[in-house]
Amino acid sequence: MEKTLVITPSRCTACKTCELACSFKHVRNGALGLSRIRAFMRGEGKNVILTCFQCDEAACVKVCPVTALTRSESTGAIEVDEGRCIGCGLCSVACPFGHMNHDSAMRIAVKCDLCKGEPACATFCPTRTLEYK
Amino acid sequence: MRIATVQSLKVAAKKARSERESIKTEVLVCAGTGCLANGSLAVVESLERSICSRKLTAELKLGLKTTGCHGFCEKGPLVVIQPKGIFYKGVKPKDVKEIIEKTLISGEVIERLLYRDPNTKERIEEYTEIPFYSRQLRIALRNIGKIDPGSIDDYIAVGGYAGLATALTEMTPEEVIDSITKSGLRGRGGGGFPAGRKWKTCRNAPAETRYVLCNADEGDPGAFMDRSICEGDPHAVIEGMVIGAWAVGANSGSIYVREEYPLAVKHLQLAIDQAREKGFLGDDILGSGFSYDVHIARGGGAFVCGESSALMKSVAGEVGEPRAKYIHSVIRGLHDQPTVLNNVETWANVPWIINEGAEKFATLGTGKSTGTKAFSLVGKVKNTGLVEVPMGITLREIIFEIGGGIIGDRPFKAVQTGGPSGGCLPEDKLDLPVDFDTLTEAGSMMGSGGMIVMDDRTCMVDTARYFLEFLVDESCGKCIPCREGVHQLHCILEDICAGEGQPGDIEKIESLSDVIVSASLCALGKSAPNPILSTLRYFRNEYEAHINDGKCAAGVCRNLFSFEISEEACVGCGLCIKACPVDSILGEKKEVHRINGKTCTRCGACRNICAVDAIKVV
Amino acid sequence: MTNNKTINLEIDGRFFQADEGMTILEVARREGIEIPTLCQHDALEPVGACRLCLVEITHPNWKGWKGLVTSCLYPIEEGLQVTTNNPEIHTARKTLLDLLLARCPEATYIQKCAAEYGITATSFKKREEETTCILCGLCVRVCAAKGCNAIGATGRGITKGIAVPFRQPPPDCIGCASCAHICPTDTIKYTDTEDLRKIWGHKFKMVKCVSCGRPVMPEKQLEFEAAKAGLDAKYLTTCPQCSQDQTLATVQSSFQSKTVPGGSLEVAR
Amino acid sequence: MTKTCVDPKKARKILDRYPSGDGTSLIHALQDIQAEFGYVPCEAAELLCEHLSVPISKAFSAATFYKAFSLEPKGDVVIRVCTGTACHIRGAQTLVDELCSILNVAPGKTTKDLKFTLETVNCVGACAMAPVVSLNGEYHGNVQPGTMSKKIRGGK
Repeated sequence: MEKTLVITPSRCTACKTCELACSFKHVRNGALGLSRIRAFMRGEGKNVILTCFQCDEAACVKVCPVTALTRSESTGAIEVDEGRCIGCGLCSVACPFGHMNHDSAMRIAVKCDLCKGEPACATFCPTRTLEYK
Repeated sequence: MRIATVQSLKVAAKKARSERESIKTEVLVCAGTGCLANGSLAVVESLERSICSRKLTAELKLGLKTTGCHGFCEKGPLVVIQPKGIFYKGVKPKDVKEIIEKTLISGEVIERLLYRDPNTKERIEEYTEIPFYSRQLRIALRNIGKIDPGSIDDYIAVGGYAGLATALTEMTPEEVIDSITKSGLRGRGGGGFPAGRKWKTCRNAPAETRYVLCNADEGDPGAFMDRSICEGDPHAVIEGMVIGAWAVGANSGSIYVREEYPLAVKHLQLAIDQAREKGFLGDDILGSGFSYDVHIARGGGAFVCGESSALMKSVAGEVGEPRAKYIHSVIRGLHDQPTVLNNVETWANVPWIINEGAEKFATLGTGKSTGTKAFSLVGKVKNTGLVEVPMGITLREIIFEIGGGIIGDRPFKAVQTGGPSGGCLPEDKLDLPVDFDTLTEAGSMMGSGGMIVMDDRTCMVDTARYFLEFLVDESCGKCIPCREGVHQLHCILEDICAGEGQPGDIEKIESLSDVIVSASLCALGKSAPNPILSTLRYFRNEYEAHINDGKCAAGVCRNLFSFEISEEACVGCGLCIKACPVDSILGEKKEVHRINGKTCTRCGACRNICAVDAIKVV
Repeated sequence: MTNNKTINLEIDGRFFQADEGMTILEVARREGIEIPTLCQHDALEPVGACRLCLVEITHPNWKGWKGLVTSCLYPIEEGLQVTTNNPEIHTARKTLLDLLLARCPEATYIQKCAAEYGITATSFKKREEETTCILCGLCVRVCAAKGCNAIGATGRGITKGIAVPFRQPPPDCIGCASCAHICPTDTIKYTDTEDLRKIWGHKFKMVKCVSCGRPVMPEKQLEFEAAKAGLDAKYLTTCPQCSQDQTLATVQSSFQSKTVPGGSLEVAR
Repeated sequence: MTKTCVDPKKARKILDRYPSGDGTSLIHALQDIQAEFGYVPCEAAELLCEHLSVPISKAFSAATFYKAFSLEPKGDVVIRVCTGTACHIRGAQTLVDELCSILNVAPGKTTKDLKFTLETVNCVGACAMAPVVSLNGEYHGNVQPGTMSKKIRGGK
């Protein structure tokens, strides 16, 4: 069984280390990348972490006109092939959870790829809210 | 009507031959595009009327035939009377009566209609003795001018479709390919790729479907060999294609014809219909079980469609943009299937090779260029027209013996071969043997066979500019070096011809040309700088005179010269005054004329007409 | 490619293995070797129009023959030796950018590319009708990939351009603006207002987000995309921001200490 | 774009020669349309594309890529000056210049009164009679400067 990113919101302090770790991990052209994970501060025990669910039957994959979104065999994550993406933004509209991001400078879609099996958000989460197991 | 077996083909051929033999005197009128333009149709009509009204057909056993191009287009309309081979040129409808009375009935020759050798001034009766014809050896053009292109029986009578019968019944496809390989036949369309090798690769490529195509797009300006073959002997092309299809295992194909050649389209379509009716196209050809059919694809008017991948796209109904041929079209061609594409002249050679044997073909010509090659000899040469000569003959022989030298015996300057992708060769290259490799080495190329002769009144910078203008217009525009680069080369040359050349322009041309040659996508771009590079190689001084001295000695680039009438030479005949379209020449009869330099447009009409060469470039 | 035959080749003196059917550019990119391109896009058919990706190839069996080929199109073969940069290639790329700059002196992207080769002003004659279109053809190809084929090339040679058929608003255009998004020189313009998207002479009515009312995409595109993906159009009528807000609200209201494991939620439909 | 009326019956007749849905016939059918109407009217192209299941953009690309097609109606008399190499070195450019100034149009254009269209063509294959000018398909060889203009003026 492949590993999954397990989120335990009760431990979250909304410190946003995950967002920072994600941005650092996806540095592009010397600039911080867009974070593919969001932490929302809603008060003790009510903080929310949002990131891609890696849906089994993913709408983003379905609508992509150029098959730029495919599921990785090793992690099970849906990855954006940045070379193939034409930046049409259709996946963003199609995702029912609002998890797709769009890098407007690069004109490509951006989403969580579980860091190819070593998610930085989990590695750096100080409270073990995010665990990859 | 269908000829279902080889045996019945033999019977049909015998019948057609005996019908031909029953004709005692045959009048052949050329109805090629050149002669038609000179009014040969009126001559035919007049002949028809006169002969029928006098019932001469039966009395004299007379035959009247309109044929394809005899080649000697400049002298048209041409009439040949067989079996004597009497050759009349420039025949007008009003001459018909005399031809019938004197030649056909009384057997006399009409002196004034005979060809007069411009050098010896002698009149020549039989066409085989005219130097223009006597030096030629006709294989691809073997039947043109001898048969009626609209009659398949005529073609069968001269041995037509016998080669196909031999191939289908006595040879395996491999044997046909071997024969073509042994003959050394190379593609006549420009590239000179060995046909046998091409066919073999195609046959060996794994596929369900294969295609055999004919390129009759003949885009090179100044070339019309293929047009003449399609018009004058269309069945030879079709027969060659069926043999090729049998060899490679193709069941369908197309002939891609230029839309500027309406007569060729008409004759090819007629020939295809006849061949289908007789069963030389379609299913179970000559009872062999083999099927092949061909249809005409009319070109849309794009030079780039002479390039194989562009042609195939065009045949498939798309815009003719070439693709990179890292996988050759012999393996992935039309509809991504293995495809053999040869041009008209190549196909026309094929039945001859099967009939006469590969060895006979291979002994003609030079080592790596066997057989013959048809050229259209045009430009500033006395005898313009279509010639076919064995490979290896020198340029000098073609231009000065067959062509009779330069018009007005002016000095020869250059000969341009290979069309827009070729180059211009100067006088000291005239003794080079004409074959694929020698011409390429000299900086030109064989191309499809246009041979344009230039005299001292042709400006080489302008010639290069002309070819670039052509290529700017004809580039498909897909890749940057060809689209933008050739345009920039053209801009530089326009400036030079307009008198605005700058020092350093030549070097700029050279470095840009290098990049265009190495970086362009297809052969059009890769060879686009050839006209400029070859003229720079042999006529660099003309470029320098244009840029540094502001002079065009040939009298072509209008900002760089003016006309003057030489006082010593002018006889005051007034011809130039009449010829001048802008009334810029003044003078009384028998007095020296004068050109008004302010209103003169330097069109050169006066210089062309002056009989005493009094108009000088200064 | 059905058979994944492995090919050995050499790029810039290093040895690599790759699957048969890959192009030189694909292998080089995979190995992190930089080759410039203008008309190439991974999702679209390579055409080899810009020629910037020229590389030199040779082979031990080719008797010393070498030549320039476009790496985006050239399929790798066993024993191939590739050089991705040398003085000749550099000169060719530089000249190509110089030529493009003469065509598009105002295109900032081309200015930037040319500057990398030390060109700040073109050495050629500037085009009379200036343009920023470099004719890379990405717009036409992306339109074809979307399945619309609304725009195409027009003319040929130096007058070639990108145009709408018969100079009228193209009937097959769905207003998705993919052509504009992919254009490297921002030549294709479109404007969005609350209600309308204007592109290629068309005015497309926008579908508004069911929740916030912001424009999402043109109505015509929605119809097209829903049919193509086999989805009910209603799944494409919420803007990404509202989708996120809704998810946030749902998650918040539903949990106390519940975990949301990745890959286990199904899209509700 | 000039608004024109295209007889749909005439167009339909051309379409019927080609199997529906066969995109490879595009260029042939466009040639027939060009021959029938003297140009490629947008309406006819639309009907054609529907018949062949080809996007209209493809038809437009082809109609502008190939020289055989014209998007505007041509004049009663189409004057084609051959500018092939043989004609060029025997003075075709002078003829083009002359015709341009007489008709007051650029090559490729039609006079305002729709009487003449002036075109240049890259070789009609009648090089032996260079320079060649054709009037509605009828060839005239060995044309000298000044003589053509009289012919045109006579017709005007």
